[in-house]
Amino acid sequence: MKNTMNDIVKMLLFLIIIGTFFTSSLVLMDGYTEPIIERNEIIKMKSGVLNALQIPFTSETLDERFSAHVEQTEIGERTVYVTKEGAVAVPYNGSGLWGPIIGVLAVDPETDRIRGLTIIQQEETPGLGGRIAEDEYLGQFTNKRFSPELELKPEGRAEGENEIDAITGATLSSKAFVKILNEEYSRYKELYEEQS
Amino acid sequence: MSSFREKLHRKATATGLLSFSAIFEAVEGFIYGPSELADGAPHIHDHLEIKRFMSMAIVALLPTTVAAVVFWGPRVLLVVLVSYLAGGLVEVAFAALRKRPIEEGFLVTGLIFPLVLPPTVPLWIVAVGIIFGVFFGKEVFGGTGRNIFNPALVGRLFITIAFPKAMSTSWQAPFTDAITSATPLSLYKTGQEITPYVDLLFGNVAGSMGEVFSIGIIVGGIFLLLTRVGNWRIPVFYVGSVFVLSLIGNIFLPELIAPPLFQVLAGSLLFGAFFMVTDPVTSPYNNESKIIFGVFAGFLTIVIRSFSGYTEGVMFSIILMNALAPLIDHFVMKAKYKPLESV
Amino acid sequence: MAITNFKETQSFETIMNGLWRDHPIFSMVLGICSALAVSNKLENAIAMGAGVIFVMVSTATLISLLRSLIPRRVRMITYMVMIASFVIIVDLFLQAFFPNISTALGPYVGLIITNCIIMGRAEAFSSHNGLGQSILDALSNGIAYTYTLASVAIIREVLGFGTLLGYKVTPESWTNWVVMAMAPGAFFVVAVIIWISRTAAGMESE
Amino acid sequence: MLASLLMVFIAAILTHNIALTYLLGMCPFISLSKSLRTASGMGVAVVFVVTLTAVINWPIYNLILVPTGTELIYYIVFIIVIAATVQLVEMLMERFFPVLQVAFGIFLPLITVNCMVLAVSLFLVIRDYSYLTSIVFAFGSAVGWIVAIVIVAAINEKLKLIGDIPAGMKGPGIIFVITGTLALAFLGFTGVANI
Amino acid sequence: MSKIRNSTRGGYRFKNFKGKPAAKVENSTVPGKVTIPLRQGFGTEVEPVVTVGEHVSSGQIIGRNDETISSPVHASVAGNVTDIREILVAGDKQQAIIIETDAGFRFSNESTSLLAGHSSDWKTLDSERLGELIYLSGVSALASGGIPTQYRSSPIEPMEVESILVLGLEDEPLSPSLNAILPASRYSDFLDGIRMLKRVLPEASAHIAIDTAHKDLINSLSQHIGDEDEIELRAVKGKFPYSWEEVAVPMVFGKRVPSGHQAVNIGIVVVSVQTVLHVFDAIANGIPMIERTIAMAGEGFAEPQHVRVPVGVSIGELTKERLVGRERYRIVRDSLLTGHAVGEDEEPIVRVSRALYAIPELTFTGKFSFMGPGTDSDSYSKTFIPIGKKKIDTNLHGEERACLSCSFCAEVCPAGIQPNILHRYVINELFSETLLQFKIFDCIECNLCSYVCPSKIPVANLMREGKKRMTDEGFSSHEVTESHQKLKGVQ
Ligand SMILES: Cc1cc2nc3c(=O)[nH]c(=O)nc-3n(C[C@H](O)[C@H](O)[C@H](O)COP(=O)(O)O)c2cc1C
Ligand SMILES: Cc1cc2nc3c(=O)[nH]c(=O)nc-3n(C[C@H](O)[C@H](O)[C@H](O)COP(=O)(O)O)c2cc1C
Ligand SMILES: Cc1cc2nc3c(=O)[nH]c(=O)nc-3n(C[C@H](O)[C@H](O)[C@H](O)COP(=O)(O)O)c2cc1C
Ligand SMILES: Cc1cc2nc3c(=O)[nH]c(=O)nc-3n(C[C@H](O)[C@H](O)[C@H](O)CO)c2cc1C
Ligand code: SF4
Ligand code: SF4
Ligand code: SF4
Ligand code: SF4
Ligand code: FES
Repeated sequence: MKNTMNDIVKMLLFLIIIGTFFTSSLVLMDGYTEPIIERNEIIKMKSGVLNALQIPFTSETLDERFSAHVEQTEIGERTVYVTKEGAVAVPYNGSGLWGPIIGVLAVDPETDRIRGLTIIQQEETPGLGGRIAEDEYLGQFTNKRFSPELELKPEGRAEGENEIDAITGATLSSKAFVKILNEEYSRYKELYEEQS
Repeated sequence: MSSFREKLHRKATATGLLSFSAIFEAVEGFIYGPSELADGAPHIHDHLEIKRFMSMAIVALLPTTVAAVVFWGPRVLLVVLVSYLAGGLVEVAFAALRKRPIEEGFLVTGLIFPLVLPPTVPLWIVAVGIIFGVFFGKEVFGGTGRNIFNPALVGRLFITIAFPKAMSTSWQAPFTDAITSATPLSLYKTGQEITPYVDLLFGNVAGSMGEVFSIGIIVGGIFLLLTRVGNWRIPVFYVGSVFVLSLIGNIFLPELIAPPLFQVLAGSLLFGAFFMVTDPVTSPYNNESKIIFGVFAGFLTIVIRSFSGYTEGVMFSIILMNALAPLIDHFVMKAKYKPLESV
Repeated sequence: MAITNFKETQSFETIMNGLWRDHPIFSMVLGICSALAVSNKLENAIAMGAGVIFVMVSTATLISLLRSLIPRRVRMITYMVMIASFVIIVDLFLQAFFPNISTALGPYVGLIITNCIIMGRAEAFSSHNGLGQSILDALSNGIAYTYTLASVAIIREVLGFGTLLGYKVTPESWTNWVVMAMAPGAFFVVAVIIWISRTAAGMESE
Repeated sequence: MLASLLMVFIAAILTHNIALTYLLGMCPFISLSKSLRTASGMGVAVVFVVTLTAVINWPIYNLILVPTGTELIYYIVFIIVIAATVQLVEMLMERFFPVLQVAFGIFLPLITVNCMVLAVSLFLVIRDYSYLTSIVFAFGSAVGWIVAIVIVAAINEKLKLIGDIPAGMKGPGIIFVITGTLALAFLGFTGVANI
Repeated sequence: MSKIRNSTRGGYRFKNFKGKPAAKVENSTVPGKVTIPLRQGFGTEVEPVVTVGEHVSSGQIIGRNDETISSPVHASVAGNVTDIREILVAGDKQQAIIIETDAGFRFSNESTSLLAGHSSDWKTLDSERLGELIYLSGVSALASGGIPTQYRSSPIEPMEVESILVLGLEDEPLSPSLNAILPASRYSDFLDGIRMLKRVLPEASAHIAIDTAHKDLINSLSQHIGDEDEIELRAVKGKFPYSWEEVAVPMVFGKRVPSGHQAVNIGIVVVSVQTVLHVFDAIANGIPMIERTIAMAGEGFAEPQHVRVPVGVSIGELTKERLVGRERYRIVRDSLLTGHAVGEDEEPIVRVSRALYAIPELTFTGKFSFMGPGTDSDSYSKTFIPIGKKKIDTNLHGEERACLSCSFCAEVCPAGIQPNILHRYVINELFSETLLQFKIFDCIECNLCSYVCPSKIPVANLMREGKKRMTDEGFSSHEVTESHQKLKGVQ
């Protein structure tokens, strides 16, 4: 009886000590990394926005450029980034073929014309659907118009100003991507029109 | 004549090189035929041997092979040659290293494989595919008769996934040089366009080399079934279930599911039904299982053709059913043979 | 200290067992999930391997130090808490300093916790052995895990991306084998490596 | 709603199969796929535990950890929940379903260190699923795992009869080849359903 | 009256072979000596009742044991007993009595000791007497489970017999011809023989199954059968092995013979057409079982035909004059599928012999033989174009290969089991309950699976091996059925 009591006390004591030890080391670690991780997130977001708006920057000039050109505003529930020239950078996310696709789309809301766009995160098959994140592919979006929305055409067939080339062999990823853009933009556009 | 045979035999056994003796044995058996006698009862044997068994499959493939050569020129023969050489290398290497006879089943695999490739396929991809198929589809299981998956299809599947661009974007209609990305099935997928049935029958469409000439496939296929080399159950139920399911599906979802006759004639359904699901090794043992196999394969073909990103429903469904075959057999055997009553 | 002497020491035994004889992946078939999942690029494999080595060595150190103190009944849960804590540290570290690799590895970093090798070595070795031996054992097992991961990753990255650690190593005309970047490619490469290593070791399974 | 739940379920089995696409739960997969009996036994145990842990972990994460700002330790919490769940299931089964206990009780302890159980819980958090979706996803993933292991086990049983596998390839080697081919074949479902 | 009933499963029709025996019967010459084994047909080995040096007459009982289940054996010639020793018959060691024939002995009813009490007016004889004649003539040993009489000629009693089945099928390749065994002149004897059997086995119904190839015979017989006879006549496809009771009984009666047992155990006596004629000869003419009509078929014989031979004649003596050449041919007893190759020419003909086959030992089948049209090739598959008579020889016609699961063996298996699966369990030595469940013991060892296998796998041998190993491992070969208690003649 005494023995078991002893055991239990020992066990509890042990657990408490171990628990405290690990909790405190984790808290320490967390405290140390948290600002860095937060900073990483901010860098990711800011560079995404600048990239989409095609504003050149380096890692040193990131913050300065960002505050010089961009202003963060809320529209409805959404956070968007507006430039002085009237362009707006809208973060979007939606589901691709294999996982979420997250990025920033820069448009001129008056003309529905795309200024540029970036993908921050995607999980499509590298070399296949993964090619949607390559500059070569994203480049074709610049100056296309949501009129009324983007349309996907087989590779090499996109001619009109709302037509986008698909990636052969990854039609499904391109389809999903264009669908995300269309949906996110029309949602933003609604808010935009309500506001103005 | 028989002295030449003896010389061959002596050479074969004298050469220390195992691979040569395996090849010599194969050549000897090929030319001179069997010399073994029955050892005890039964004293007599059926005249059918594996060489002839496999030859029948090749004979059945001839109409569509010839059509492919006519349609796309002598390059087709080059593709077949590469397939035989590259795959044969693996087969011979394994036979030599593992001291097993060279089995004739490879002759069918080596011909079926090129026939399910696009006519523009680069030769190196042919080699990669057949080597992969023979190696991972067959030899690792112990060789002919011991494999689970259809080796030709394993090779085809691998290169389809590995080289999507080469495998699914450069099709060519017969007698043309123009590269198109539109096979009848993808035309339906993108715009519900039905290729004329006459074109589908005579092969005037873009597609894999061996799959377009439907008439030749049907003739060869019926020959295969009538000789009993191919068991009729799987093909009949496979094609039947594709027909019935698409008949029903087409009523409810016409924008996704093509009409039945189109489903049967377009793509490689007939080729798969007559030459691939009939592969005795990779189909189930029981007659009941064969019927289930056929029906399920039909279902999967329709699902994949209609709802997935691929049009190669036949290829995927057959490999999937190869994988399911042992399980189906397991349940059929369980149902067929009641467990022993404990006494 | 002559080399022959070293060969007879227990340390040598421990190292050889970890590195080759009881190779965690090939002979015991443990910890394969992450080996398959994150071995499509060499950098991921190395990061994962480093993470595993870190967690293993840290846990081994703690467990072997505390081995007489840990009450038997809460043994497993203690190991788990320790392992999980170290994994969190690795996770935070990657997020802070290698955000790209962190994204690429995704949830697989967390899965180090359940990597059977770590729990297995903790239970089988560190809980009965002294500090030095335990660290050696953890190190050699971790290195074995890492070199395996790396060898799978080298094949997959070269065939699948035409690169090694991101540098192009294949000719211009090279066509990437997309399948190698995906799950099935991992299975086949691991199968071949297992085949070669088992044949080399003359090992008969069962 | 129902349709999207169905989609998640189908996706978890066919297109995002936990074993064939994410390569998780492989250790028991390799060692228990040699016979149909062990495979299905472990499969049933996995379904129980995976679904149950998702049911428990989701509220713990979203209703306790997030509000208190202690997401940091979710690994620790999850792994303890899993260990406890396994214990609980074992005890309940012993008490109420001794027959089941005999059939697959021995598989339960193996599950604690099975990465797929933890992975499913992590996916729930990463993908920000609703409670219902989480449960469907967890159940679907477990079913997908059973489907894969049972197919491979049946193939292995057949290979005992017909195979002549090279020595170095026996056991794990051939299971990898089979699973690899199966994974290739499952790619055929790509696009049928999305997660 | 006649009805065609096809089997629902298995079997294979052998037809159109070179070397088929002509439908005529020649009498053989008198042998210089005969070797009479003490066990011929059903039953245990009997005791010699003569001694070396004793003179015996033809037809005299020389071996008999009324205590065991057996039937007597007879001297087939008159002469001196020169030896009683162990010999080999179809691979089986047993005692035999050797008799040197008297000079000047001729076969005739006068030179034979006929059975006492026989009568051509058999209807006046009572059933006891009929049973006695059947037993004393040795004919009772000709059925696979014996013909029950008041003697111990069968494990069951005459009253226990529910049915008699007479089989006239030509299901073997080069089978003896029904036309030779049963010429038109003997139709009435044949039917009388059946009537006699019905008298001996009073509870039994009678059934005749004749090969569908013999439409004429069926028609003629049906005209001879009176309604009062209550004999059912039916046509059955001559697929191999439909003449085996394990296959014929289910086909005709719709009930199976439990594995490990015989048809008599379920009350059915199965006999051949020739046996019925022997019954008639014994009862009406008093002739004991001393001669037998066998087919001598195959290309090895200059003139394939039927020969009436005395029991005990050596195969060497019998075939000497008739063979084209001994070396190049294999001589096989009774069945090309299940029979024994004759090693020593000393082996005697016994009273259950049916045929001798001489077929070429062919080592060279021709260059590229697998590619030819195969105008003379037999195959279960339809991959040949046989337009003439088909050749028959001992060549394997192929090299051994891995099993392809073509399922041909399962399709032909008359037992309805699946040798395509079962043989793999045996190869891999997986002996367990599973094999019992998959009914390995139902295999009747007909060897048809080995015949059809394109991979030339000795499937049937593997099945046999499997049954043996299963028995060794303690699994019972005998089917446990609910009807076990009802089985007849079983302790
Ligand atoms: C392993 C694998 C990964 C794939 N990944 C993608 C992908 O990331 N994006 C995509 O659109 N399609 C992907 N696919 C689908 C195929 O490429 C499919 O052929 C394509 O979606 C059909 O489009 P197509 O009409 O351009 O050929 C993948 C297929 C496989 C087998
Ligand atoms: C194309 C084709 C289709 C056939 N379809 C059937 C069928 O649907 N049903 C059937 O009983 N036999 C069918 N047969 C005939 C079988 O080949 C034949 O009856 C079979 O070999 C008998 O085998 P079993 O008695 O072992 O089943 C078909 C044959 C061919 C060539
Ligand atoms: C398209 C097709 C369908 C056939 N269907 C059947 C059938 O349903 N039943 C059948 O017995 N024979 C059918 N036959 C004929 C058989 O193929 C042929 O009679 C068979 O191979 C002979 O088998 P058997 O000897 O078992 O009768 C069919 C033939 C063809 C070409
Ligand atoms: C009717 C028939 C169909 C066959 N089909 C295929 C096939 O689709 N793919 C293949 O690789 N081999 C095929 N073979 C050849 C052979 O069965 C194959 O090499 C084995 O699968 C190897 O074990 C076929 C053989 C026959 C007789
Ligand atoms: S020997 Fe046995 S298994 Fe083979 S066919 Fe005859 S009964 Fe069937
Ligand atoms: S006949 Fe021969 S090859 Fe065909 S399934 Fe039977 S054993 Fe196998
Ligand atoms: S093999 Fe042996 S046990 Fe089986 S049936 Fe024949 S004699 Fe009986
Ligand atoms: S009791 Fe046994 S040995 Fe005798 S007949 Fe029955 S099963 Fe056979
Ligand atoms: S690492 Fe995934 S189960 Fe072991």
